[in-house]
Amino acid sequence: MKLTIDFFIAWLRSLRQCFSENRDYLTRLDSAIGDADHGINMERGFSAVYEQLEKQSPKTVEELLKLTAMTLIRTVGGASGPLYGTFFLRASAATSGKSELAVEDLVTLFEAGLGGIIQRGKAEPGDKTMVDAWIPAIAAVKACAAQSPGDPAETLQKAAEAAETGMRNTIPLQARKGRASYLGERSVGHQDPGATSTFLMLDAAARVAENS
Amino acid sequence: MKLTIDFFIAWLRSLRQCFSENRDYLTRLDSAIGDADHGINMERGFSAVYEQLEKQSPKTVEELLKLTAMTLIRTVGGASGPLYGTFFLRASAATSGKSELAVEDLVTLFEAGLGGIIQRGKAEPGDKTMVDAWIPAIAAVKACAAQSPGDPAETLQKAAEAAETGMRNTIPLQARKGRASYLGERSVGHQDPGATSTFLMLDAAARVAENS
Amino acid sequence: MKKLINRPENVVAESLAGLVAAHSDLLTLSQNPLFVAWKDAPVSGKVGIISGGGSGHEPLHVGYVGRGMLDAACPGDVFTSPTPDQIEAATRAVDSGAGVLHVIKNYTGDVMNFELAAELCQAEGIQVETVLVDDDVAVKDSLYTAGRRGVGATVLVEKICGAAAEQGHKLSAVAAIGKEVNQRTRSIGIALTSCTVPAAGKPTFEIGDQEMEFGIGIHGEPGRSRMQIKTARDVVRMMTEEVVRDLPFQSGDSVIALVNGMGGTPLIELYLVFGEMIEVCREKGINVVRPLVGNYITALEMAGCSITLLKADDRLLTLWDAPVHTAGLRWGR
Amino acid sequence: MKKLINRPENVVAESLAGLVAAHSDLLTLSQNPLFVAWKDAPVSGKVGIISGGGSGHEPLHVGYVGRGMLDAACPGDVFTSPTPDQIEAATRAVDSGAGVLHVIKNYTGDVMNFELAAELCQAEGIQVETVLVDDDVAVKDSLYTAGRRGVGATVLVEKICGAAAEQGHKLSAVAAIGKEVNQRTRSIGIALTSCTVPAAGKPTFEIGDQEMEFGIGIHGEPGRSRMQIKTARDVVRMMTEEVVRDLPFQSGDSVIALVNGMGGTPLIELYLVFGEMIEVCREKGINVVRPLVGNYITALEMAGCSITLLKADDRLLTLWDAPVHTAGLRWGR
Ligand SMILES: Nc1ncnc2c1ncn2[C@@H]1O[C@H](COP(=O)(O)OP(=O)(O)O)[C@@H](O)[C@H]1O
Ligand SMILES: Nc1ncnc2c1ncn2[C@@H]1O[C@H](COP(=O)(O)OP(=O)(O)O)[C@@H](O)[C@H]1O
Ligand SMILES: [Mg+2]
Ligand SMILES: [Mg+2]
Ligand SMILES: [Mg+2]
Ligand SMILES: [Mg+2]
Repeated sequence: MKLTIDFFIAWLRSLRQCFSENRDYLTRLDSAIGDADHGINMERGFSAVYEQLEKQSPKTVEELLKLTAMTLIRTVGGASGPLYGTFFLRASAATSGKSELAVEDLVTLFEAGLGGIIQRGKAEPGDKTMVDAWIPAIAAVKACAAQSPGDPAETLQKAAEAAETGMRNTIPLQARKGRASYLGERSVGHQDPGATSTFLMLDAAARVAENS
Repeated sequence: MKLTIDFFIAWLRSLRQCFSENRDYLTRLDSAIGDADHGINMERGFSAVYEQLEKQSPKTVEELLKLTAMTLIRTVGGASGPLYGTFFLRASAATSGKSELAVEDLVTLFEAGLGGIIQRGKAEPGDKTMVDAWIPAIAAVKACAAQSPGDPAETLQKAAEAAETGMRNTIPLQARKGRASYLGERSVGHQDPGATSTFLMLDAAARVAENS
Repeated sequence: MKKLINRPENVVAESLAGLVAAHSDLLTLSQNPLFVAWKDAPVSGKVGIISGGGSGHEPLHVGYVGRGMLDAACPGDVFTSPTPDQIEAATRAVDSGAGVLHVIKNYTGDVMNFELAAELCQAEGIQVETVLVDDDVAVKDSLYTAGRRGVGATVLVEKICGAAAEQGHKLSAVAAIGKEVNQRTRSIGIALTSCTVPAAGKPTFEIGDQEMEFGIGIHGEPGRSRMQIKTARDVVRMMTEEVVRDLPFQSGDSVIALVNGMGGTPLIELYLVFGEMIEVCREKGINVVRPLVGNYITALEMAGCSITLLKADDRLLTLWDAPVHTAGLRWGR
Repeated sequence: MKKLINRPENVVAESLAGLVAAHSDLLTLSQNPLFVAWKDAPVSGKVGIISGGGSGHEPLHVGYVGRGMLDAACPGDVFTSPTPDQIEAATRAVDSGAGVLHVIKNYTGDVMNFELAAELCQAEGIQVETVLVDDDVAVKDSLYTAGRRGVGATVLVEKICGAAAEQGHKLSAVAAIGKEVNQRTRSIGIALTSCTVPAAGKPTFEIGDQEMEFGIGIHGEPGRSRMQIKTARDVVRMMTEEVVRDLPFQSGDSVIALVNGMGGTPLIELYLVFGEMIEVCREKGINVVRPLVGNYITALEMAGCSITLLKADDRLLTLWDAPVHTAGLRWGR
């Protein structure tokens, strides 16, 4: 399979269903250490992205990711809106001029995106945020890129698995960023909702890649 | 035993405990078809009467019943305050000049009191109010008075029994006065709180009479 | 029972202490007998207006004491009408010689206690007139009931009579205006949850997760019927239609509309309810010219709302718009 | 979940429609992007003031739009901060050329969305300044948290900045006053029950019949600790002492005090809480010169309250007393 615009469109469209299925799960996680809206926010955002993709036909991966970014920024709100919005904005810039991405390009894309998240949110590894899912995921993509030519589907599968581990590893952490940080020690023992939505996004990507 | 001021004082004092023990019972009845305060109202009123009797020493039955009336009017509020207050006010006037009451005098006392309740509240028999306990009770007292010399203790026992029957007979009635009337048919199947407090008052009188 | 209180028997006294401390520029508290009075009362030549009733409906009545509304309010225990000595003392305290209007919600207890007090006042030579508020269309006014309950119209009667008194109308005129407001007003209420009387310690009624009570009053008493919970749109349509049908309100009527919260329903829902109600009114050609949305006559922490419509005319609107300065209602100078 | 709503996803839009219909003399609604603006904005030469945040805190912020307070408010979905396009459009709509102040409660989401909007506005040449409100003493302001939450102080900042703008102060001065108010204000909140986010459909947290949450925010998030429920006296003492200790407030200080209900606690309890709070203040020599008691910044139907104290001086009191006319706060001309 190839990482062309068709793959990215299929992936982004699949996220509508992904977040509608996982809406209550994410919201339940956010109830424990937040304000019970993360699933609702993600569902709203990716439904809007889906609708945009029905109406508009971006020509390049760059345009597609930018449209996704702007749509998320305009519809999600909360902390996750600007964070995922910035992720896709930076990712868009990183794919400029490319019509097909190699596995190394995925490293560039994800690193640019994560850079945006960190710049906006100032989170450090271990702060119990979505960053804790992205970091191991990107490390896994890098490892795959090292064995050229990396297989995109396999790479995304490894990224999802690493994100899942990162997600689970947020459980024992005490939150130091976002709403969960208000809870202090009471945030320990709960899985971070944003790290979970990051895993779900990568997992969806892996499944789309596998089936295409 | 004799119906002197000592009996009436003992009776009225006993009502504090009576209504404190039956507070939740009366309030539960009032929850079903009213506003959940009848037990609280009665307890407040007869605690206040008890306190007045600690402070003041009425010399006659008339003064005692008047003090009771004024105290109830000043402390009970709601529908039951003016109704029981008026009962004791009229009862007081009916005992004017008497230092010991015969069973016939009880008839006069109760009839005067009930007259006051009816004048104030305009309830008719069968309206599902305290009137439905008083009417059979007074009939029973009258029957005892007919067999002279009636025994006060036995008379009060009969009055209490009749009041209890009157009270139970309120259950199938649809209320036409007071708060319960707002419920229309939904008031059917519930025992009237005010008829219940009337029974409790008479029952307490019978028990005081029996033990003195 | 979860409440921010100390002991149930002290709730009313302690809450009043807080109210009067918070509004010390406006209110004084008489302790024995208990009533809340406007600092400036009696105003020479002005008719005094008092009201009273059980506590638990705040801001009603104590929150409506001040300029342009009540001169005094007599709070009873929670949901229990005040006693005649309170009413008599308050009446005496606010009488400037121009007489005193008693605004009474039609409940047996309130009526009888105010009646006893009025007898005492008249014996002292104070002129007393009475407006009996009975606007609740959920109750049939027939020989078989104690008549309709006084609910939302109470707020409107108190405001408008307060303005009339402030403008110098005499007692009979103020009473006549109050009666007119009552006659032109209809209300209905619904509840999603029960309230808990502090001294009772548990909810007055049990209600399922999918149920609502239709046609409730303001004392946690059960309503006219229980039904499945519906959308706000359907509930508000049912409510508005009952109210409109009863007067009846007609196409072309201008109304003052009160969408009132029962205490536990948040403002976000009350505004939504108002939005639905105005749609129904629009359909029927009824023009909402003065809206009031919020918690104005409550039943402790009950979730639910009521809708009140007053068929207004220019004179009533002018009185409605007149300045008012109380803890619970404030506009104008 | 028992709410007077239609569909969870329409609650905000439908409630806003009701609000704007009820206050059509005061407010206009922009649909796309969504914001509520004061009819008279922009006022020539006046600094514009806007705020925004998740819905569910009503009357905050939309209820504070009007004369002498906010020029516009941007409502997000329930408990979800608004998006940059809303904020940018509102900013543009109320800018008279004198610049616009953004009043932002310190939550990661609000901060980031306002930040993005401010970048857009500045790119368009609109002067924007920011006041970040972070008065909640329940949260430690340290490297290990997102800083303190913005709660009750928001109401005070919006009122006082609104008055300063109305008096003609320029943007930097209005912003400086807002920051000063924030620095002089401390708050803490408690909850007896959770609230239910409409789209989530169930209570955010479970809580026992004998438990309370101490140190909660306004989003139904769990608090700093859970404890046995106590008397109002004990709860209010704990709360007041946390607030007083933090600034610290000292004997001789004059304060503006807000006793705020979370939405589901009735006024009778809030006044009782105020009475208890003023006792604690009296003991400590703190003088409550301006009290405000009611539901001003809520968390849907949550039962509970918060206490906010602002160390006032004559300048701030004058600004506080200045006329305000909004749906949620109104006094003076
Ligand atoms: N400063 C931050 N940096 C990175 N991620 C963050 C930050 N703050 C919050 N998050 C992420 O956002 C998630 C919460 O998103 P969401 O619930 O949609 O927003 P909100 O907290 O505003 O309600 C958290 O679980 C966390 O992963
Ligand atoms: N008009 C009336 N005449 C006689 N009794 C009445 C009347 N109205 C109410 N009652 C009695 O009063 C009782 C209720 O008393 P209470 O609960 O103390 O007052 P409230 O109804 O004001 O809360 C009823 O159960 C009924 O027996
Ligand atoms: Mg959240
Ligand atoms: Mg009762
Ligand atoms: Mg009662
Ligand atoms: Mg949120």
